[in-house]
Amino acid sequence: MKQGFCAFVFSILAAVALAELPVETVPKVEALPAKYPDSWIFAHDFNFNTLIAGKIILVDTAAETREYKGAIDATQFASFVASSKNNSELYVGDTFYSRSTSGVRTDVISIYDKATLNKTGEILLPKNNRAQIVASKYLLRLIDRDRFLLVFNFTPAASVTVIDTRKRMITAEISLPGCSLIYPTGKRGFSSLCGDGSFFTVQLNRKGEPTRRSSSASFFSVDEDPVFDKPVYIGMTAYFVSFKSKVYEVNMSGNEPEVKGSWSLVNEAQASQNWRPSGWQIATGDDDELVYVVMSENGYDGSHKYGGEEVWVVNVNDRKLIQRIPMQTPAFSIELTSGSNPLLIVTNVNMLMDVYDLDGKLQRTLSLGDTATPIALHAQR
Amino acid sequence: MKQGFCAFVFSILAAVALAELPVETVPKVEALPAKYPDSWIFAHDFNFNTLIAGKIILVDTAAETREYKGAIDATQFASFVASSKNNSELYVGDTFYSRSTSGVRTDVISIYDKATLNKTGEILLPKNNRAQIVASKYLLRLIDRDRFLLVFNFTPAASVTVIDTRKRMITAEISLPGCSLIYPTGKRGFSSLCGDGSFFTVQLNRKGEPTRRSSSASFFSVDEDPVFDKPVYIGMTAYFVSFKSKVYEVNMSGNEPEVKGSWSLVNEAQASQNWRPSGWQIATGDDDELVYVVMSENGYDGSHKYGGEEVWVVNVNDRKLIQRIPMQTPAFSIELTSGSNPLLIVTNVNMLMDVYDLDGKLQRTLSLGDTATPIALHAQR
Amino acid sequence: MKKLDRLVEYASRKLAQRSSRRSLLTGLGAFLFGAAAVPLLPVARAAGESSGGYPGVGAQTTGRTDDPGDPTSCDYWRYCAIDGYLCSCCGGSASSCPPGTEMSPITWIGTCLNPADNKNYIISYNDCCGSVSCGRCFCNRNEGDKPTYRPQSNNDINWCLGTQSAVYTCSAAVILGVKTDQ
Amino acid sequence: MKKLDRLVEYASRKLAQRSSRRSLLTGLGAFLFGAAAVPLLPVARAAGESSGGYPGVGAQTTGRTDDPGDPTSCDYWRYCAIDGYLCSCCGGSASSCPPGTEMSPITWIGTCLNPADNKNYIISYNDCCGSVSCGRCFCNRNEGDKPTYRPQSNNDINWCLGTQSAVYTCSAAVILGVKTDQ
Repeated sequence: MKQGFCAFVFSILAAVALAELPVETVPKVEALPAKYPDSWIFAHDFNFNTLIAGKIILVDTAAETREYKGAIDATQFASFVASSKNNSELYVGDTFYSRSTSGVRTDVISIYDKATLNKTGEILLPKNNRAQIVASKYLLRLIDRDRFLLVFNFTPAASVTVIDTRKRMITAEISLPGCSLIYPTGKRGFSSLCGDGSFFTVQLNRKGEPTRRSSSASFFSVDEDPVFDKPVYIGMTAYFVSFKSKVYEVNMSGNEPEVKGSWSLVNEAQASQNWRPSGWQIATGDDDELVYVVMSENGYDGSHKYGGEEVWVVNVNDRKLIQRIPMQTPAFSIELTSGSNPLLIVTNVNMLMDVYDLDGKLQRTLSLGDTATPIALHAQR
Repeated sequence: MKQGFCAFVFSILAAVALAELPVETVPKVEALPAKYPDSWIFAHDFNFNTLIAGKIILVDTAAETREYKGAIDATQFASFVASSKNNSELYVGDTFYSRSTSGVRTDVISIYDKATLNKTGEILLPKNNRAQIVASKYLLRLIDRDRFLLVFNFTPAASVTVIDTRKRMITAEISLPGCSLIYPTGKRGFSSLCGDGSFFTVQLNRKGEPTRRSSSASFFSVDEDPVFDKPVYIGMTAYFVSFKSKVYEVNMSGNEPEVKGSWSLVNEAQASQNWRPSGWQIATGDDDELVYVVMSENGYDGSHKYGGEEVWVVNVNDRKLIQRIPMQTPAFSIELTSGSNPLLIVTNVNMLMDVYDLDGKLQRTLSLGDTATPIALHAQR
Repeated sequence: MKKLDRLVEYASRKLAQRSSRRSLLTGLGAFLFGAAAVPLLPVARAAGESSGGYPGVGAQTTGRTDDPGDPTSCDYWRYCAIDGYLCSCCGGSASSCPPGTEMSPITWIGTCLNPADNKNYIISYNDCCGSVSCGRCFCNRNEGDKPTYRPQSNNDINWCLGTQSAVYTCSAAVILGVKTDQ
Repeated sequence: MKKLDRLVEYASRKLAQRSSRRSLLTGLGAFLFGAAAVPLLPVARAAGESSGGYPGVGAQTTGRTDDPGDPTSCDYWRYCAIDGYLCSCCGGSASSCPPGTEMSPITWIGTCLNPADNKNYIISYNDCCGSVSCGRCFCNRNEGDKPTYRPQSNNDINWCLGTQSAVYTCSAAVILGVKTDQ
């Protein structure tokens, strides 16, 4: 027995000594789950230093390891929207040139699959008139449960192209009377903001064709105190924040936007210190009742894009400021992850991604690339 | 008279008070001289962070102001060569995709005009087999007074495409037996370095067709002490420097390369301190007799690309080290400007461009872009 | 692996720089998109900058006392509503494009005060188009900037419109005239 | 223009960083192409890096004691001859490509010592291809690297060969086997 035991031990030791790491198989490419966890977000690296070659980076903001899940291309001044959690597609508004920066231009909507990040198709935009504006959610939107994709065009004539995502076909192009961007409105429609502070609204039929056009009255002064063109949606209520801290609550669930009123983010003392919103994606919201706004002290004409030292949290039910979250590095763009336990994701002014919990505690700081400029953030929907 | 004088003064003052800056005309685009000054060089910004979109930047290294003269595109892993001072064209080996990073590939030689930096033509490379290697002079060369342009191909099968620059036509594609890059040789030919340490040489006729192929004996040990594949040419003599500081002098003026001998850059003490060449474009030369090499102490296997703390200057006539120029920031790539009063141009390891005079005094430090990686430098010829 | 040691100090400084807690002092990093910085104030120049507004960029003058400042500096008066790479740093000038690019005929407009004559000038920000982003002297100022629904006053739009290529290279600031209504 | 003041401090630090005279301490900037740095040694980690080899990148382990080290760190043993962005930081792993890319079947080869078993492994550096440069965790090591005339031992070549697209995204390091002749 004893001898047998020793022989057994010896054979184990020999195996350990001789073991080597296994030969690995090629080729091997990672895959992703078809449905992403709530903590995953899309960060649009606009790649300001080389604008023709941006990307959309998929990040698990809750992870301590393997947080960078992959990326898809997003060419110059690209736009982006992801389908909702139940659907599988990602959409990028791209512009290509046959010779990189010259030659024949081709605008398309590129379609990618969430699970593989492979390109699964594209829809030509034959007029090559896709708006090229610094990344914003409201350049490209899905409506009617992702059935229709709306593309904002600017040449500088403004229009919206409607695409049936199931048929991968353009169903309409709708001219806008000097209005901008796409704010989903009603069952199957959108509004745009116009140069006089009014809304222009279009509703579509089930074929994606326009059936109803309307213009609202002006509801703010573009010259005195313009609203940022990047509102927060909570359900079908949009909150538009102005340069001087006013919030306009707009019901977008009907055939036309309905301005429900406005209030100020700042009290008299804060107003006198010129606390104002500042940054790029300056506001976000949870699924329920809280709006988050990047705020900066000592604001002035022209300070509205430099980022802010705090994020303010407002309850839209009683319009009260309930929390001020000091940023460890000033915030430039913000987003909340989706679901019941969201995180506050901040692209700070150094272009690093800070992840805060809702108590305002910084959980981690991520670099998405040595020269990445992830200025637009898209949570799961 | 007095009254008249006062009226005159008054009218001047009124004119000054009323003067405003003139309205400027649009559009306005700058032009360049057809022949550039000697102090201008081409810096190839490989744009490592976004490889598909590099550029060739034209820099006046002697200027205190307006030193950045312009730039032309140079797409992913591009190659570049400028015609000599008497000619007007710039050549870039480009690779394009119809969808930026995917779709149909098109390799071309893009041709630009020196005075306008406008693209004036392109030559298709129908096999799309252009070598994509980190920027080096020896990927794309002009021979026979710029009449023929030679393009190195690698798929990994290696070959050289010959282009008649006057007719803008491919005249031949010459297969290489496992050899690399293009070293002009003889009246109208080139050599490549092969995996066994030998040369393979081809001479062309006046139509750009190969007439003579030859292989040399191996002249160094690839395994023990390989030469860098970026030699220095002084006239038609090439100096190949090895990892361990040996210099091979090769006469390239005949039908075949002739190795004239070799010597060491380092003495015994320096060798024991492991002074070795290190960097990217590790060596350059003047028009006459001086070779400059980036040197680093404490070299080891694998240290040959990290840059060096000094530039050593060697007289090739007596093979003596005549100067050691300490770098303020370690050098990565070096080049001498052309003409009778050259400057030593250094891309340092922080990717800034340092300009030294030949006494070793740092004249200025230039940034060619916030994320530029100008790793290859091309002087006028 | 000795040379790799060099990295440690470099890494430490880089980390300190990008994740500094001195938030008020790094607030304009965004403005720079993580790029080389823009020393705008005399104190920065006094601190050793002899080469103009941006490190590694040669200073320029217009040669006119009534057009004061350095066109390679973000604080040059004409740039009050600019957003992009300064063509002055890219082979062009304050009012011209680099060789090989095309100036856009469609522009956004700002109103900037010339400190020399205390007049407000109408400035047309003409993008230069057709080669990759210059990448030198990034500058973003937003006096009078309005959101995209007032496009002629918005600098977030790629104004390479009406050009052969819509690829953005850099931005120039051209004097259209003096604002008369004030 | 008060917020512009924030720039001054930022500028000063940036300038100091890029034009430092402490040359020996910045020598590997080239290695990084001016990018975020690679703290390779324990002293750097001890100095506050909890997030792995590169600032802002989560650390990883292979989960095997016989495959030691952090695959997101440039000093991971397999990377002895790598040149590029580490796929481990880009959605792939030490031996796999990020989703949406394609692994090149044609590679360069290195021989790296595994410190756990003191054996030399043949490592195939497979480039992953088809989307833009990952831009995260740049790493260049050159043990046994030879010039381009010995291509299978050269890491300067874009090895996105035999793939649908030759556009380089990142590099993986795949074990082919143990080197037997020593």
